[in-house]
Amino acid sequence: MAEFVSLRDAVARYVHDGDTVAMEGFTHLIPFAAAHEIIRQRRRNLTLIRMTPDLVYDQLIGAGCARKLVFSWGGNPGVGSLHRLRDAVERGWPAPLELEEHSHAAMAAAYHAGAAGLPFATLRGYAGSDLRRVNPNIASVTCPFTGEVLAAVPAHRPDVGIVHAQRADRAGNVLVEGIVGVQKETVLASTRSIVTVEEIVDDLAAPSPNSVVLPAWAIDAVAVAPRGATPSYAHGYYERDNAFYIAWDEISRDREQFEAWLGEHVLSAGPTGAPV
Amino acid sequence: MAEFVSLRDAVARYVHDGDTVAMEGFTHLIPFAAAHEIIRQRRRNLTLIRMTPDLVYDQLIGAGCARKLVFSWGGNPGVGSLHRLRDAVERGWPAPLELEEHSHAAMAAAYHAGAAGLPFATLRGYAGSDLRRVNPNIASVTCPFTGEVLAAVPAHRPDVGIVHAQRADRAGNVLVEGIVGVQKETVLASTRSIVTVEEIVDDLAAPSPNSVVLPAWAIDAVAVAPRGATPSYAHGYYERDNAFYIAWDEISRDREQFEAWLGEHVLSAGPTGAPV
Amino acid sequence: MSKGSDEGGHVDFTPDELMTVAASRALRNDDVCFVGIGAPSEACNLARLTHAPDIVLIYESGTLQTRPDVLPLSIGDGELCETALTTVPVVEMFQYWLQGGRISKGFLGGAQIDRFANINTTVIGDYDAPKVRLPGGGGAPEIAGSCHEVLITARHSARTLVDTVDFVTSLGHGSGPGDREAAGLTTAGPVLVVTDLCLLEPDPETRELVVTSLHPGVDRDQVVTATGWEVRFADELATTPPPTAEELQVLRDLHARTEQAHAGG
Amino acid sequence: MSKGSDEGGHVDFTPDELMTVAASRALRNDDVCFVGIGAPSEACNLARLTHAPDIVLIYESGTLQTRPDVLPLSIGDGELCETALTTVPVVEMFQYWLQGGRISKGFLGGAQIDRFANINTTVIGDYDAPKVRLPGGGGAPEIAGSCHEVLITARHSARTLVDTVDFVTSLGHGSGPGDREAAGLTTAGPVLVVTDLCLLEPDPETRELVVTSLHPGVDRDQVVTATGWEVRFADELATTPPPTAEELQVLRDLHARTEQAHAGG
Repeated sequence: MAEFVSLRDAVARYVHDGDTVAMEGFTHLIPFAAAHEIIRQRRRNLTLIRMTPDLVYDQLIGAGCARKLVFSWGGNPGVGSLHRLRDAVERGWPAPLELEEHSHAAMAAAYHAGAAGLPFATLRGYAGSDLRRVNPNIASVTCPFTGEVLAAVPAHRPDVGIVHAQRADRAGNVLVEGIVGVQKETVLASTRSIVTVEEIVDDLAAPSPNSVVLPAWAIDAVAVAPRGATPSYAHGYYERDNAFYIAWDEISRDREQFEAWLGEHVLSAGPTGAPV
Repeated sequence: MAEFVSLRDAVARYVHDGDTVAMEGFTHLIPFAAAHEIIRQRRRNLTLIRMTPDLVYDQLIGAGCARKLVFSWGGNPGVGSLHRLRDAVERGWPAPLELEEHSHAAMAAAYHAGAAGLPFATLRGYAGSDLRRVNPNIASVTCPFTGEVLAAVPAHRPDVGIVHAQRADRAGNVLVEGIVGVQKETVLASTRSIVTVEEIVDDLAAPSPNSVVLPAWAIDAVAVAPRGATPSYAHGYYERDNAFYIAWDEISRDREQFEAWLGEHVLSAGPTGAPV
Repeated sequence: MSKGSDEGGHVDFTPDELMTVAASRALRNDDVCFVGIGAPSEACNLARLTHAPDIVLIYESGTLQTRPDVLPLSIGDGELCETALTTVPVVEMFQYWLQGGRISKGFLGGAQIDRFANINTTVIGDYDAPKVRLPGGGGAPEIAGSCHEVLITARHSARTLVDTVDFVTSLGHGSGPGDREAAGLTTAGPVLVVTDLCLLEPDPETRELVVTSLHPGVDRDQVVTATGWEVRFADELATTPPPTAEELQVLRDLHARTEQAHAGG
Repeated sequence: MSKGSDEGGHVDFTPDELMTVAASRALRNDDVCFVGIGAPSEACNLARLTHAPDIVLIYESGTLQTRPDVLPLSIGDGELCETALTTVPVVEMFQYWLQGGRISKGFLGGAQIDRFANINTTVIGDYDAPKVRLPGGGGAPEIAGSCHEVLITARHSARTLVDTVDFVTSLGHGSGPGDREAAGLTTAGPVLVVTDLCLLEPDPETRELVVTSLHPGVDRDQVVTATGWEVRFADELATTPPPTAEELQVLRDLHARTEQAHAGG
């Protein structure tokens, strides 16, 4: 059952060194505020799961929080490379980074299976791809009716799932709108879950009977984090800061420049979101 | 790509003797008008798939359209038995009816697999149930990672999927709202699809960016059928005729009484829905 | 015990009313409950309207956390959607919410329930030549497997509470200890059967259903006669507390509202 | 051919502009297209704004049938959702729409594309000790497998159009006929590669990419030099029609709107 806590307390309570953590949000609603809090609390040896690591994991990796990355597309969207990710993979800085590499279809299916309480996901995927060769977590399963051989991947079952959403009501029910990505699956597949929200409201004002709502009883912690997805965006609240995504290419290219940015904008910044 | 046709033409064109037909709508939006048109056009030897056969298949079975039923719960909801279904199974009237019996979870998973282009679905299901013993289409599959043994069922891939929805826009895109059941899966799992709608509008007026919309290019035929779900209901349009569901128990109990009802209310009734 | 009559100064009630009230008391305020139609739906909504205002009720039509003002006739009445927190596709309901292990209690009925709380809703007689073709499993086989605990409610008769079900639609405790685990399940299965005569619970050792509480005014013979096996009684046999005036009032109001709502055409 | 200069009375254009225009022409009005970010997105939106107004564009973020006014920087810009028919969960996008076989054309780029149109977006060099770690597969491995046909676009250089990719992220034609079928696929795979120098198509017999059209002002030597294998030319070698004034105007307006939109902070 969702408890309202500060973002600082949520991370302190639910994210531990060595955990497997999934922070999702497909381009939209990326939980940057929560990631920055994890960096400030200096979590270490995390296994990070995310379809598109994006700037959010580039920062966590550069800050030395990660031991392993499970992912499917690790670029700066529309801009180029993730330099901190590449520095970790190519030169082991600040620490070596183990990779478990999938396709989007497989990652999505793995979240689906995790949310559905299944140990594995089946997909028509990886046909002829060398990803099968380098990732032992891509296996096969045979249809018991047709004999067809399909790809199989293990379900994602993170220790902690973290997502950002538009708003929560006072009972802790959460509305997600727009590009909803794999957020629902992430919360349901995870043992523990933190949802950061733009605001808490009296009435969720869900526009449709079929709106994407995460019930309070499926969430552990709700923390208020206004603009908590910046430089990503929150549909109906604020836009994507595309200029920052472009600027990140330069900031992240150089280790010292990255560390200066991290010091100024994350480490010495106060936690976002106040206790409720 | 959706074509606007009359319900009569849609059934004439897309539903053939011997087809496997799925008509879905979970209590809500049951495509009664389309079923009545199938009865009027005297289709025979259909394999009917539906989670809850409900009155709609009781009528099709009693009218002699069906050879086989694939289902998971065959009652009159909140009232009792489906007498035409029972008469067919227990006494072979008007024709013997072969049963393939599943659970809801398996039926839903089978539609999901069909829509997803997979040959089978995996579920944690049927544990200790005798359904496994009587249905050869319940098999097992072993997780390649954990060794766990799970249940497997073949994907549903109907020849024709038929659903009812609130409205279509002039391009043929369809909005479904409320209890959305397995309607999307039915359309996507089927080789051909017919959607009946309450009305055609200039603007779908989808309330949310995440509304349940079936794009025109995923549908073959859209037919207007006002009150086409009666005695089921259409969220936002009209309510469920619970009194008729209760009355059906009496109407359907007796063969002659059923045939009189069918003659008066289906066979001699004109087709619902005009050409556009 | 006819409704409305007076009997020794107590509030009067029918056996069905007591059954519903007793079933409602088995639900907790923090339960997330997968609700079957009919008697389970009555009990769950009574609980919500009395001691468990925050109970989360889920119907397999996809309506999450619904608060119907009247009892639904079907599992997918409009009322359920209109009063729900949200309504999800049926695939999601079964995959994420039920199979995903998010439901604490499943509430089932059955045409036959046997001494190990296995449930038959499929056929009376032989499957291929049935005496009575029943509606079938619906959501029950996986509700019985995936919910943390299962509650069962049924009117007590030797035709319903049988020694062995003709067909195991939904697994209870199989034929005794270890059978659920052997079927791959880690959930508790049936923990309580509520009838109009008594409460039965599985013996912790043998898993056989044992009478643990007799309803007021019911004696052991009545239960023995109405049960299809040599039913045992717990050493510490309780008497079910009668419905309170509030419980009865809320239940009767609920029925009155429901009858009015369903009478329309 | 610098933008804006005049050359023999024709409308002038850059090689990149011609590449985008040529790619856009490969799309039909009735296509349902799974769009990658960057050059594919440019070509698809140009097609939509010119000869294919009804083309259905799908981005893997879940935006179905979207009509962005400016080019998205990312695959999930707000613009895509706001102009979409509807936006579905990413699981649904990959399972029902892509894997379900509902997409007629997939449009991909790549860091390396080999003579059989296999695509590498994973690593340059060895996987375990990469020279360059590329972003990875993303949606591409299954776009390459599940879309009815695949289009590829890339700037032409011997570093990009290579004899053999260092890593097959997404299968093209493997090492020749029968390889897709052996991998369990029934789709056509890559049918066209559009570069800034020419068009290449798989030979119907060998599946090797063959130059079928040279862009205006490009000669065979340029292509040979910029290709990492001994590239063959079709017997009937065409010349790509230059962009029309309308195509160029629409493309440049699109770019201007996009630059303005992304400059903000």
